[in-house]
Amino acid sequence: MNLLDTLLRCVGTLVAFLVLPLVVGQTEHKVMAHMQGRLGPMYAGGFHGWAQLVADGVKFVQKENVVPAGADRRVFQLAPAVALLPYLLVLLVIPVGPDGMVGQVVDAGIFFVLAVMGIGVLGSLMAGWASANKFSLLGALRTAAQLMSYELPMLLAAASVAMAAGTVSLPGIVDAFHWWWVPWQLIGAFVFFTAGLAELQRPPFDMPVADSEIIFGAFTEYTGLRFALFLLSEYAGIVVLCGLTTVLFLGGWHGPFEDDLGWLWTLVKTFALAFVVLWLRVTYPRLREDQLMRFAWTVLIPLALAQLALTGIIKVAIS
Amino acid sequence: MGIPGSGLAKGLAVTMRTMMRKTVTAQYPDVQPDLPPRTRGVIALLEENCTVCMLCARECPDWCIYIDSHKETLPAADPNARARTRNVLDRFAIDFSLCMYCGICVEVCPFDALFWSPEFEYAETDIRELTHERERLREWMWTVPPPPAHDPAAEEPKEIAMARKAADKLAAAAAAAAAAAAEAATAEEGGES
Amino acid sequence: MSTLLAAAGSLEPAARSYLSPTGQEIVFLLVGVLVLGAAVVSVTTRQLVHAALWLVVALGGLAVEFLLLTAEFVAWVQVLVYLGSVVVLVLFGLMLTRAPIGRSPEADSGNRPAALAVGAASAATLVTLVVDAFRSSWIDLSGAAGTTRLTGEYLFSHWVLPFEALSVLLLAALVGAIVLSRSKDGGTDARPRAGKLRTGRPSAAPTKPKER
Amino acid sequence: MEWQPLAADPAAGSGYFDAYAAVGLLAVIGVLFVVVSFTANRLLRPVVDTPEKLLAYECGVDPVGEGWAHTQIRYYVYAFLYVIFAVDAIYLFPWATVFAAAGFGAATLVEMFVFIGFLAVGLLYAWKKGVLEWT
Repeated sequence: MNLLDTLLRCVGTLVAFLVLPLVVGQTEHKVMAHMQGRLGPMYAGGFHGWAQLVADGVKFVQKENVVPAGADRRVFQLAPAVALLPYLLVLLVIPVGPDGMVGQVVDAGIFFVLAVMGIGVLGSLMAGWASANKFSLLGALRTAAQLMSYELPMLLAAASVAMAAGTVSLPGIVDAFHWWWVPWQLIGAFVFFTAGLAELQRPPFDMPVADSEIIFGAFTEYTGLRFALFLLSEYAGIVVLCGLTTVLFLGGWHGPFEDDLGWLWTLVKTFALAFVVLWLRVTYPRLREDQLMRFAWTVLIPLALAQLALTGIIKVAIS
Repeated sequence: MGIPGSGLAKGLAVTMRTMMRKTVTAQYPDVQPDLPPRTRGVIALLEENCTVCMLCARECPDWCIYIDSHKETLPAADPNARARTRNVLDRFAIDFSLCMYCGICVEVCPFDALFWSPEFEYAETDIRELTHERERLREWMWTVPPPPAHDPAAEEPKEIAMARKAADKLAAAAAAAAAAAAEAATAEEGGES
Repeated sequence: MSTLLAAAGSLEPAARSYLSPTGQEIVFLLVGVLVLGAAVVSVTTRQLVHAALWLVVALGGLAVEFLLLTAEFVAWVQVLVYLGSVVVLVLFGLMLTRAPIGRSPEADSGNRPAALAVGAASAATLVTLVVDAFRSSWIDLSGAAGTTRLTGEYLFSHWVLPFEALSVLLLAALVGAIVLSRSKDGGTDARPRAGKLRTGRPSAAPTKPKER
Repeated sequence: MEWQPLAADPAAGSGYFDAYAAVGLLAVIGVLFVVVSFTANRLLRPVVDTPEKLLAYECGVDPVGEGWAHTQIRYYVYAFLYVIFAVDAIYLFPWATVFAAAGFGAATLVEMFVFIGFLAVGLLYAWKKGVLEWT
């Protein structure tokens, strides 16, 4: 693999990282609007407001950047990058299609993904602390507690798939996939997806940014481009979560005509899941903070442990 | 609520169904809204009807109607009579930054000088410019729609009902008189025969 | 066993020169300097939270060092456990117990010399140990020796007992943490029975004050 | 013990260092992206600092007290629990890749069940102690 090829793949990942979240965001605008009987943005770009988020990006770049007087300047300014970059790195290793249609194969696969995604917590904590705002700090603590609580079921559910496939490499897992894995790993898929949703702080798990209680959590003091980067990291997170769920639980590129259209299957499944993320957001109200924590520890983790036991027993029985 | 999670599924179904339905959004600047009659857009003034009785200004809860007037003496038509005085309107202005669109002024006006106009696009860039003088209020008169037709099932207006009652009474009396006359005529004929 | 040792890299002294370092070695040294610098700043800075954040840099640099030594699994364990949870735990603790922005002179304890002595002593011990143990041996980095699978094979063929003992240790830590965290307010707060979900309770009932 | 060096693994396709060089390269590209966007931002944005703008935002009224509020310690317990369980969970991954391989099988499965069993007891203990619930 020469340098040019690697460079191209990296740039491709960056482009995907910038485009796919915008697509998800625009879909959210429209889906949410229609689910509420509205039309959503209709003007930017001409056709049904397709360029709304591009226009938003242009606007954000021109916005003033306010750092509160009491804030810790450097940490405050660094936080959005810390929150954003892990998702970029993770996107590199998610396989899209068979035969090397992936940014880069990393042997540690899921383990790499989960470890790197865990760094994002630091961004929120830094943002919340450096803002010198009690609401921000409260939001940061909630974010951190939530991310840590839900990271665990994600790890356990991912481990269940790794057990089934006997590898932690993401293309290796998709290669080993059979259709009956879907029912076999159903509980794990539910746990993984739900925990991922909570980790992204999407409704109904958006207590850390509950606007009616703590304004916008850790991001209260952010303006302009830095705020936009936090939002971008949220939508990139949706893409990564849905891509990972597709790869781990839904068989990635497997489907009819997988030789030619494998990448399309991955994209279709990813966007179907992204639609579910948006759908859940529109449908359900926010969970209370204690319900949120209890749900992770008393529902998802026992379920994930049960899935681990099930996977282990069946795997040993069939081998 | 038998199966656990059925409530959650129901919620999902509701949002999905709404998404499939037609939206209710009106694309306002492109498509003008279809306003119902009696829309409270802005208050128009029919200056000719105003007698400067000041009822509207006094009843306004926000005190947003400003009226200036002076008295004018009309020369008496008849040399024996006293000269008549009449109020002449100098200024009639409504401050729409204060107005809360309660419509009390329209209700209390005894001479039908104030009307609701459906015109709602009268935004200004400065709040002080929202005090509109009588010329502007008069212009809005042209946008006042004709009063909507009465509901066919509604109760009859009092005046018509009274007139009808009187007419019915007259008609009944006339019919009774006619009947009496006819009876008398037949009795006469009978007496003759 | 010998296969595994071979996989872990040859420890034989090899004919390598210090004068023609490979790219990996250069990166290793640079990252090492970065880690050292971050660690020094971390212990000398007078801002509490900054110290924790510099610790993040130091630990992250260590993860990169592991990666450069082909210890892939350990590197990501480092990221997941140290960056993702231990440092977050430290930050958490600092933020819960009032971590002011700016310098915090009152958090300075007077035993700098003692700390310096202990740090220097442990550093000297470690350096002596490592230098003495490996001398001029070179690790062969051509094959990836620290993959998840190899770690698993090694762990479950040779180190099962320590692994099981670890679970007991973790359990003890867990129980200890819970006991410590509940010893202060234990018993005073009337909690409902665990595991039961209370429903339909009117919010007017005198419960604890809402947090924010 | 059957194991394949990574370079020969068809799923991996490339060498170990190449893979992480790509990750490193992407990290550099990501940092560049952030730097470039902030440079553009610096060139385009206005700077009009007023004292009101630099105040902490608290629902539009003047901030009360300082930027720190007393928070419940409960969050901390979750963080602590996570550290312990994360250490547990990472052992699942090396185990997951080998337990079904030849020479491991049921015995390794039982070993892991014992390991997880201990942790599950811990979780149950925390649950019974009411640490996981607030109300």
